[in-house]
This record gives sequence, structure tokens and C-alpha cells, in this order.
Amino acid sequence: MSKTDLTRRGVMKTGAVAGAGLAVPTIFTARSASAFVNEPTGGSVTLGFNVPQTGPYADEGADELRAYELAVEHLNGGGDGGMLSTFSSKTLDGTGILGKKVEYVTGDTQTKSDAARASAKSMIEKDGAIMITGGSSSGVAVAVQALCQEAGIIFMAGLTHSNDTTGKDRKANGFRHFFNSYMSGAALAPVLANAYGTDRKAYHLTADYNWGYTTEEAITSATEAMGWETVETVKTPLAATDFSAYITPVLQSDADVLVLNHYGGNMVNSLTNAVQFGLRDRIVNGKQFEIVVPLYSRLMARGAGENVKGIFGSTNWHWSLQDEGSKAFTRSFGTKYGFPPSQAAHTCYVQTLLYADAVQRAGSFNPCAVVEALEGFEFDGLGNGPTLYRAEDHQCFKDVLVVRGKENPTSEFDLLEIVEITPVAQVTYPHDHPQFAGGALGSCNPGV
Amino acid sequence: MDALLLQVLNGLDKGSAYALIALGLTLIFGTLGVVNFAHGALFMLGAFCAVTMQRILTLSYEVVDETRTDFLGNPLKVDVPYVQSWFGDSVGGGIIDWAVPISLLMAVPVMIFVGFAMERGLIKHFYKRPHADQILVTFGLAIVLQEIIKYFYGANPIPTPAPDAFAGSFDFGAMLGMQAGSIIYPYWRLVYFFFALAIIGGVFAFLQFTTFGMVVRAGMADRETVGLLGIDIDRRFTIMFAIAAVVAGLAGVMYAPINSPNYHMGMDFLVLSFVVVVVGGMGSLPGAVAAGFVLGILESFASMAEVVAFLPGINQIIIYLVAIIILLTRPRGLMGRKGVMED
Amino acid sequence: MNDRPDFSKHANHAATAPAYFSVWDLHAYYGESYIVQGVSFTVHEGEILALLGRNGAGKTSTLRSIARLASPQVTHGEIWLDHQHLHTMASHEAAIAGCALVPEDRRIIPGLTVEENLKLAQIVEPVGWSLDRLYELFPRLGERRAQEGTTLSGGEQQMLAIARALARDIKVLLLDEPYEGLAPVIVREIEKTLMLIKEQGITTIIVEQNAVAALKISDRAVILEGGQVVFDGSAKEVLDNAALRAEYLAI
Amino acid sequence: MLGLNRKDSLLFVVVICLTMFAPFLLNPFPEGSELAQFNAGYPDLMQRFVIFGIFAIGFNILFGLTGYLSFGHAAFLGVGSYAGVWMMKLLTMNVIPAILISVVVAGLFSVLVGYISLRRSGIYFSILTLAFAQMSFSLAYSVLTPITNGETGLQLSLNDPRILGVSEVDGSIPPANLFGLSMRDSTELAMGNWLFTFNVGYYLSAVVMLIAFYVAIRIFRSPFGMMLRAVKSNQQRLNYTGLNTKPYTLAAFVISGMYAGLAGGLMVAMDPLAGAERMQWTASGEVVLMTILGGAGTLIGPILGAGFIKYFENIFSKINESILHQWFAFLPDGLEDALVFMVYPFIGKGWHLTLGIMFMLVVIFLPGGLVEGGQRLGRLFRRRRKTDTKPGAGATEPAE
Repeated sequence: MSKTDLTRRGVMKTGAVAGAGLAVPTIFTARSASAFVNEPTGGSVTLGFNVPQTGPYADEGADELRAYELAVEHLNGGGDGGMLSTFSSKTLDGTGILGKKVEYVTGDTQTKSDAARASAKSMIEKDGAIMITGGSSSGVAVAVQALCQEAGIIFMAGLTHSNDTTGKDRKANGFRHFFNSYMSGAALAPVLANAYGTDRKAYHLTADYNWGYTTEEAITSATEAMGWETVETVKTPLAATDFSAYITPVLQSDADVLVLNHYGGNMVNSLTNAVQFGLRDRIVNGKQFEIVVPLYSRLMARGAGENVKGIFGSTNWHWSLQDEGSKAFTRSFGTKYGFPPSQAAHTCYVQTLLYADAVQRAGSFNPCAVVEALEGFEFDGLGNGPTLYRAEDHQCFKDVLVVRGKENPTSEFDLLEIVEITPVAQVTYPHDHPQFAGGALGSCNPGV
Repeated sequence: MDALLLQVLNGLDKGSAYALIALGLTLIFGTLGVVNFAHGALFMLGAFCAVTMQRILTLSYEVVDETRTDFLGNPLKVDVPYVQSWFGDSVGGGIIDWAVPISLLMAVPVMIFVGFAMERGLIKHFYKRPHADQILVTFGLAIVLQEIIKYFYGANPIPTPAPDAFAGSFDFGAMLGMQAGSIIYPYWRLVYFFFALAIIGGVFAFLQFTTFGMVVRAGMADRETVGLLGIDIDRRFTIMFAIAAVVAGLAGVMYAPINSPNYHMGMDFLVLSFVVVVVGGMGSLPGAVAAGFVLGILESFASMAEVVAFLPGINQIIIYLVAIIILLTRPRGLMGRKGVMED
Repeated sequence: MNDRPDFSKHANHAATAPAYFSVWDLHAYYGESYIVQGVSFTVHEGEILALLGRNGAGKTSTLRSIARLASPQVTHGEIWLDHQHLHTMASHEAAIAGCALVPEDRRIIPGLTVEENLKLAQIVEPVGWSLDRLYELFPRLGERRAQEGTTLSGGEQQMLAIARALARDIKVLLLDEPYEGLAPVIVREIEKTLMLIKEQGITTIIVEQNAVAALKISDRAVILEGGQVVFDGSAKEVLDNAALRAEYLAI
Repeated sequence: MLGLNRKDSLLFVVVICLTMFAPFLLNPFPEGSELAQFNAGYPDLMQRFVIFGIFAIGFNILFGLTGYLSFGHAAFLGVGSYAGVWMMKLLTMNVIPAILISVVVAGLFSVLVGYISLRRSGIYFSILTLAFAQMSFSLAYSVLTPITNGETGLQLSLNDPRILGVSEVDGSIPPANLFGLSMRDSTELAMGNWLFTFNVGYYLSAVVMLIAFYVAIRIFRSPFGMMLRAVKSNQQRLNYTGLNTKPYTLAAFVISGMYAGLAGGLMVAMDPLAGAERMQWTASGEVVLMTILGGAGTLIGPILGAGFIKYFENIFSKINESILHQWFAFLPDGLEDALVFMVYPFIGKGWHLTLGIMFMLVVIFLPGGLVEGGQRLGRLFRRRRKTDTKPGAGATEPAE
């Protein structure tokens, strides 16, 4: 078993203290002694991977953690280098970041804002993490992003799909590579119109919290622009486990499409229930009844089993993509762990690389330098084609995938097939688009 | 009208699950006086009996298919279940298809064992301890059981489909002479409802018509007097506990196809089940069952778009609201008796 | 205090046979309250003993202590029944040893029929009278055997409670307020039953507010006051001694 | 001292020392050592220790004294948090008004909930409080999103009006402060290989906790406290005497609700965010567990319980596989892997399992909670000391 010789902030501090002279018994160090918070002074730099390890998203968190470990390995020159070789920016050479060995600490967000912030704070205050990344829900991402802004740490969001993360809750120190509700709508609507026609009547079931609201808004406005009619939108409690009471009224409406703005366990259960109630066998207004799941996750598709077959949805990335970056990442992840990576793993891996590259290009770990390096950064070779990190809202703009549940999966990881790669131009929106209004980045905060 | 009928139907299966869990909780409350926070975990264990049976039946060996490749470009390894290769595709496939009903056979001994071990190993020592201690220890146990399941099965829901024979849904609309397809109800949910009725009926019959059941009923009503008649009620608790565990476990097995089991499904049901038990009335079995169905149906009604439009958020809080109203107007719940769990 | 006559002499003990049932220096608490404060007395086989005293004197607590119920908590003392030490037993063991308590409020078990209430008593050996014989003795119970026990009238419930005790093979019967709230006709009927029980050789301890009625059928009497024995003598003595009755029984 | 008896004074002094020297006590291991992982002396966790300590102390005033088991106490903490954040959004970043409004709002809410719930006792009371808290949680999560910001949680933004302050400073939200002293400010002290952090926010929380603890001692020892204990041991008897116990229990309920609000306000002062999940039943259950685990009805127990649970949550969850490998690196490879394999399920993502096992062990072997564990240790120690010295030497008690 390979030993990652992890040392924490401790050794760095020890070095610093020793350098200052052990003869002096006590040294008071005010925070302002360094240029920015947690400035790495030793031979290593610590990143904080804050993912759900308990609770319903624990498996997703585990996959994110695998990707982070892989990224650290590649940054430190281990393994096959993964996407380092396909990444258009060539500053990363396997010698860590700015010559410092990359180390990491992990924490458990529990998919709760409070716990996630506690965990992030512990990484910042105790372990001296210079960057926090991870998460598997928008609520957590927004909460941790705000914390990092206050603490003067860079936050590279993991899986967060709500418009708000780079909309009304955007922050100067926070960056999102993952796509968002608006992009899902923009990518899905034309495909849906193409497959199901433009005179459809849609019934929405929406998880009763922020992500649900933004997704519902994005999908309704995108599909209505195609000529669809929104018959009804119904909010379902997050805690609901059985959606039959929400599914049956669909039978009595004249809707011929059901849109499930649900994620995770909610999506598994609502989709399962909808299929149980025979919605997919219905013919309404002479048309076959259809179900749409705006945001797909492979792990959740697995939970829904047979029921996902033929159902459209969108996803940030899929391992079956054939570009060089995706192939390199899938090979390297698959060789190490024995199964293909999820989209959550992909976005987390890419975020780590993007951060490392930005530091390298800026020549400094200073958050403000990193922000500057990432803003307006254009790159390619990380799996979604040419991508822009937009300066105005710190959102990545890249191709979005429309996928469909596969009819004949060859394994439990091969559940989705790519229907269309929606080009980036089609999902780009102005940064002051109404669905993203109300936020302000503020200025970068180095923490001192 | 048919919308209301539909919601009654919807309430039935949720109500069945509430009723079955509440029934077991009440048995334990009523006879043993123990607040069992691990009861939801028993429901969850039942569901994972179904998952395990599915895993056992689909134990596979790998066959390399040279014509196809896997995600890394190597020849694809296809899993072939032993059962399928032994009995042929149709019979073997059929056996796998029926994994959930078959797992009932496994769940009974497993749950008896779990219930027995729990009572003898742990709960027994807590009869005379304060309720607070009982809560702490059973909550700890619930976490441990849950985490063990998570360790082996992961945190994701695991699809556990019903046999194909029950895959469709029943058209009440056509049967009642209404428009076809307006009131449909999945077969498996009907099965679940009747299964729940059978279990509830079985438990009641057992309590009503056996000597042991008579002792249990007497013990729930008045432990002191039962002791005065020379009966050591404590000794019979193990069996009571095992019965409650089996009821919860079977409820879990049959629930698996309705919603894919995950490791925290027990906790999701636990709090609501406590509310159901209290609303029904402490120590009253008919109360627990009635409250389970009533709350299940009310929850369905409250989710109707018309109701939510009128009272926003009512679908989120209906059960708790009803619980508050009932407890304030009927101090001991619907059918509770004086003196049970009031210390 | 010297002018108060000392009634607590154990004068008549030596004259009779060795005690069948005895309580020795019993102390018991309800939580913090000290209820039974060193009670001692004996009963002979086949005798009826009236345990008398005012409200709160500790009569019911003494009976409950003897039946080994969880409360009051006995902290000290011994209870012997036919060479068996009840004080070390749990209540169900005491019941098996032959001790039967008919509690004050009868405690007919709700939800059970008359017959089930009786059957419940015959689950554990040793059993006493058969159901047939009990129905013969209490025909009204036989008529209502399928009815829920708690729906019976007060008198019938009292009979059911006594019948339930007899359904077990008992050595000592502890009756707590058997006449309470009952019509005189029924009281007479119960008195008859108690005499019948006495004929069977069963020892009885009866706690009763209606001291005169209790003394009428009793052989001996023990009077409690403040958790202690203040009189121990023959029933006749109490009936004859008006001063004594006035002092401790307010009659 | 301060109107406390000798034993309580001693306890209070001990608690004062523990909280004031916490940055030292909680960082016993030198930085960089393998055991540094177990250090808890960083600001966030120390703040959590004392804040949840306040929450548990308050809960114990209700549960430990009256025996009423509230299963919805987190609602008051949550409501207090929301009020605190709104104060910071609208009025000022000074933490004093935020904390005060949290206490007041939580107090008012607990009057309402308590007045209704206290009409029942026993498990019925527990379910009523649970129902209120779950309703608050569900509504805060969904329908009340305009007030609570739903799932994301209520937080500050750059365009908050803030009447007595500024909306932003150079594009950043101004930090929460006490008359200009930022809660985030820390001073670090390096001694050899040890590094100690003294944080303004922690010391503010610690002082507040000490006051809360002192008030709790006074309540425990007051006639009011005696009356509450009487309610616990025999409510019926009290009712027979014609005494209406409800004002007393309601007062206890409101006091403990205000303690919860105080904790919520402090949480906001340390970290200006209020999320709905603070009100979920699991959060209410957590304070119940803290109190029972530490020792219900004892003064110090709840604080110990709070520390115990928060320590597990924050320290055990962060140990991952590579750290384990590092610990056991000195062993031969096979043995190392075997050990890591055995320990791994209990740490990192398995920390819940360890917590569950600890709950069970404590309640099985220490029926009085951690306090009883301490007493047993103390007795063991004292007995040994007594046998060491001569009989009769037990009279030599430490002078104050």
C-alpha cells in the first residue's frame, strides 16, 4: 500500500517557529504577520476537501473524495497524470503547486449548512487549509462559499446546480465549474421539443427548497419558449418519501409530460412512484405520456433502477464522452478504482486542477491573485470542450450534456447515454439575467 | 370526487406502513414500558432482508464477452447469476424476479433473532431505568444498526423491484364505471395494503385467541395485577419483543419495492411513527392502527394542490398539526387509557 | 401519655398454636414518605384477621408490602408464610407461594372478559378451584362469563376479584376494603363467601373501613396508627371496648 | 462566593479555569505530532463547546429539574438564530443587539409553545414539543423562505440596509464585532512545538457561558429550583395541596427556551448564518442526548455531554484513511493494512458508528452519565488516598 506521507500545518509551523529561534520561549503571532490567511510557509500546501460522508449523499461524497485523491496524486506527480496532459494550460508539471507538495484534509458536511461550515472552519483554523472544495448540495455550497468569503479562503464548489450559487449568492472568493438550472433548461428544451413535439402540456413536481425553485423556473421558462404549456407546478416536501399523493393528481390533469424537479432520494422515489402508477403507459391527448428529470446523477439513476430507461435529463459530464480529456480522466480513475467516475467526481477533479493551475499562473497562493487568474480564464481539455470561467459571476461556461436512461445497460455504471452535446453558445446567458439577479460578487478577501 | 377517492387509496399504503410500525412500537411501549428508538431500524433491517435476498439470488460469476468492451476498452465481463445458469433463464429468472416475496421467509427468522438478541442483550437491562436512558441506549443502537447497514450496502437507495406479475396497476376507474385510467392504483400497493391488514389481523387474532395473547393484553392493561396472579410478565417480554420486531421487519420487506430501501429509511419513519402511536393513544393497539391509517389518509389529502393553494405549507405540517389538536382535545389520544406512560 | 391504656400486649400468643403467617418488624417507604414503621403481627392457619385503623394508618401499604408489590418499597422486615420467606420474593413468586391480594379497587383487568380474568389466574401452577366450581359459588359470574369484566357492577366485580383469588391454590387471602361502596345485601353475600373460604382452611387478612362489619367475621384484630401496631388482640375485645374504638377507629 | 455554597463555588471556579484555559487544555499535543489530530483547541470548536454547553445547561433546567422532556428545544435555538441574523442585516454588526433579540424572540416563542404544550405531561408533552419544532422546521425550510431563506439558510449580503452601520466595507461584509472588536480576531501563542490560539469570539462566548452557568447554579439552589424538583418527584401531591404548578413549569420552560435563544444568538454572533436544519428533530434530539450523556439534573453534566458530542462530530469525522496509514506507518506493511482495515470503519465517514457505540457504552455502564463516571473515578482515587494515609485523615479537606 502506498504511503502518502501526510504532514499537516504542524510541521510547517514547527519549521517557522524553529526558524524564528527556539531560544525565545514565546512568540505572539498576530494574524497580520502574513500577507493572507493560511499562507503556506513550509514545503507543502494543504487543501480542504469538504464532502458529505454521512447522510443520504454519502456515496456521492465518497466518489468526490476519490476524485480529489486522484487529483492530489496527479498534482504531486503520481499516477498517469490524468488530465494534466490534456489540459490546455501547461503550467502544472507534477511537482505540486508552486513547488510545494499538495496535502489534503477531509471533512464531513453531513449535507447540512451548519455542519459543513463547522467542518470548513476546522480545516481553515486547525489544519491551515488554503482552499476549500466539495459539497453535494446547493444549500451547503452557498453556505460554505459565504464562509470562505468571510475567512479569506478560495472556495471551489463541487456539485451544486442551483442558479443561486453563482446568481444571487455569488461571492468573489467562490467559483463554480458545475453547470446550473438555467443551463439544464436551455439544453433540455430543444431536445424535448424535438423528441416530444412543441404542443406539450407539462406538470411539474418540485422539491420545496431553493434548488427546486430555480430548476422549476429554468425549465418552465425554457420549455414555454418552445411552445409547451405549464399546466401545474406543485411543491413537494423535502422530507417526503412517498410521492403517490402528488403523482395521482397528474392522472386527473390533462398533462402529457411530468417534470420531476427532484434530486437525490427525492428523485429516486418520485420517479419510482410515477412509474409504478403507470404514467409511462398512459396516452393523453393522443400522445404518449413522458417523464423528464432535469438533473441526472448516475448514483441516483442507479437507485431508481429500471425506471430511468428512456427518460431524458441533463448532466454536467459523462464518462462515455470521447474527447481526450474525458478519456484520460476515465482511464486514470477507472484504473485506480475499478469503475468509471461520476459527474460529481469529474467536477471535483477539474476544480482542483483549475485551482492549482491558477495558483501556478498567478505565482502566488494569495486568494486575490488566484481570483484574478481564474476570472475570464479560457481553457480546454478538461472534458467539456472549450470553457470560460466568466469574470462577472465566476461561473464556467461549457457544453452541457443531454442524456437519456439507457435501454440495455452493460453494467451498473452504464445507465445513461448521451443524446446531445449542447454547445456552450446555446446555454450562455448574460450575467444579469433575471434568474441570476440580486447578487454581487463583492471584492476578493485575502483574510487579513 | 374521484380525486378524493384517489387520495384515500394513497393514504392506505402509507397508513399501512405507519400502522405496522406503530403496532410494534405500541406492543413494546404497552407491555415493556420501553421507548424504543431503534424500532425504525428494525423496519429498515426488514427492507434490507429483501435487498440481501436479491443479492443472494443474483450471486454471479463472470463471463467474458469478447464482442463488447467495457469503459476502459477491455473485453466486457458480463455477470451471470448462478440461479439463472442452474435453473435456466425462465425458471431462474423467475426466482430472481420473486426475490422480495421469497425474502419474507428469510426475514422471519432473522427478525426473531434480532428481536431476541436485542431484548436479551440490551433492552432487558433497561426496564427499570428512566425513559431518558432507554431513549439514549436505543438511539445509540439505532445509529449502530444503521451504520452497519451503510457500511455493507452504501448510502444510496437500492432498487428492489416487485415481481413482474405485480408491475402494473389496477384500474378502479374502469371498475367503478368511471373513465378508464382516472383512478388507478399499483398492484403492489394493493398487495401491501392487504398484507398489512393480514399482519394486523394476525397480531390481533394472536392476542385475542391465544393464552399468551391474553397474558399480553392483561399485561398491557395492568402489569401489577398480572404479577399478583403469579405470572412473571418480564419473562414473556422476549417473545413480545421478537413479535414486534417481526412485524416491523415484514413491513419493511414488503415496503422495499414501493420505495428503494436506503440505510436511513428507519429514521425517516421513526418520528412519524411515534406521533402516530401517541395520537392513537398510548398502549392502545387499535388506536395505533386507526391513527396510522387516519394520519396516512390526512397526509394524502393535505398534499392535494387545491388544499395547498388554500393553506400553503399544510402538506408539510399536517401530521404534527393534527397531533397537536388531538392531544389538546383528547388528553390521551384517540383511544389511550389512563395511567399508561404518564410518569 | 401514661393515661393511655397499653393495648399492644401480645397477650394471647402463647395460648395458641404456632403462627402460620407472620410479619416481623416491617418498614416500608413510598418514595420519601415513611409509611410502614415497624409493623409486626401473626396469624394462625384458618384464622380471619382484621387489620384496622384510620385513613393513612398504613393498612393498605402493609398489605401491598406483604404481596411484594414494587411500591411501597420495603426496606426492612420479614414476612413468613407457612415456612416460606415472602420477603425475599417478587410479587409473582409470592403469588405462587400462596399469597393472594384482592386490591382495594378490585383491579379487574380491562379488555378481558370475566372468564378471561379467571383463566388468567390459572395459567401458572398451583391452581385452585376450577372455573365450574367458581361459577357454582358465584352463579352471577357464570351468567356473565363472556362479558367484559370492567362492565360488571361493583358487587359483581368484587366477587370476580375474590373468585380470581380462589382460582389459585392459595394459603393466605389479603382483602383490601372488600365492602367499600357495596350495598348491604351484597356485603352479606360476600360475608357468606368469606365464611365459606374460612371453612376451606384458608387464612384471611381483611382491611376494612367498616370495622364493625369486619370484626363480625374476624377472629382477631390488629389496629395500626401512624404506621405502627397499637393493638393486637381478639376481635371481640375490640367490639367490647368502646374507648379503644373511639381512640383509634373513630367509631 | 457570590452567594454560592462552598461546593458550588468550587465547581464554579473549576469551570471558570477550564473555560479560560481551554486554548491550552484542548491543545495538549504538539503541532505536527501524530496526535495533533486530536487537538480541539481551535476557535470554531471551542466556540461550539461553550455555545452548545449553554444550550444544554438551559435544557437541563427544564429536563433535569422538572423532568419534562422537551423534544423540540432546537426550535428556540433556530428562532433565536434567525432573529439574530435579521438584527445584523437590519441594524448593526455589533453582536450585543443580535444576542439580546435572539433571547427575547426565543423567550416569546417558548411562552407560546410552553403554554400549549404544558397542558400535557409525560410523553404527550414530548410529542407536543416535537410537533411544534417539526412544524417550525418544515415551514422555515419551505413556505417561510422569504424570512428564512429556506434550505440555503439566512445569511448576510452585500446590500443589507444595516441602519446603524455600513452595508459593506471594500466589497466585503463587515465582520460581526463587539464595539469594534471583531469576533474573528485571534492571537496565536507559539511555545516550542505547541501553538495556542486565543480568539475574541471564543472568550465572549465563554464569558456568556460562565454567566449562564452561574445563573443556572442559582436557579438550582433557589426555592424556585426546589419547587421544580418537587414537580418532578410528585406533581400530583403538589396539585392536591392546591398549588398550581403550571406557572413554575412554564417559567422553567421559558427560561430554558431563552437559554436556547442565547445559544442561537451566540452562534450567529460567531458565524452569521441561520439554517433551518438547526430546528430539525435531530437537533432537538442532540441536546437531549448531550444532557443525558453528561448527566441529567447535574450542573456540569450537560456541558460535558455537549463537549463530548461536538468533539466526536468535529474530530473523529476528519480522520481519514491516509491519516490512519500515517499513524501506523511504523508497523510492517501487512500489519499496518490490517490495523487500518480494522479501525477504518470507526473513523472518518464511520464516526456515527463510534458515536452510537459510545452512547450505548456510557448509558449501560454509567447510568448517571459522564458525571457519574467522574464521581466513580474520584471515589476510586479518594479511597486509594484514604488507605494511603491513616484512617481519620479524610477530614483534611482542601481549604478554599
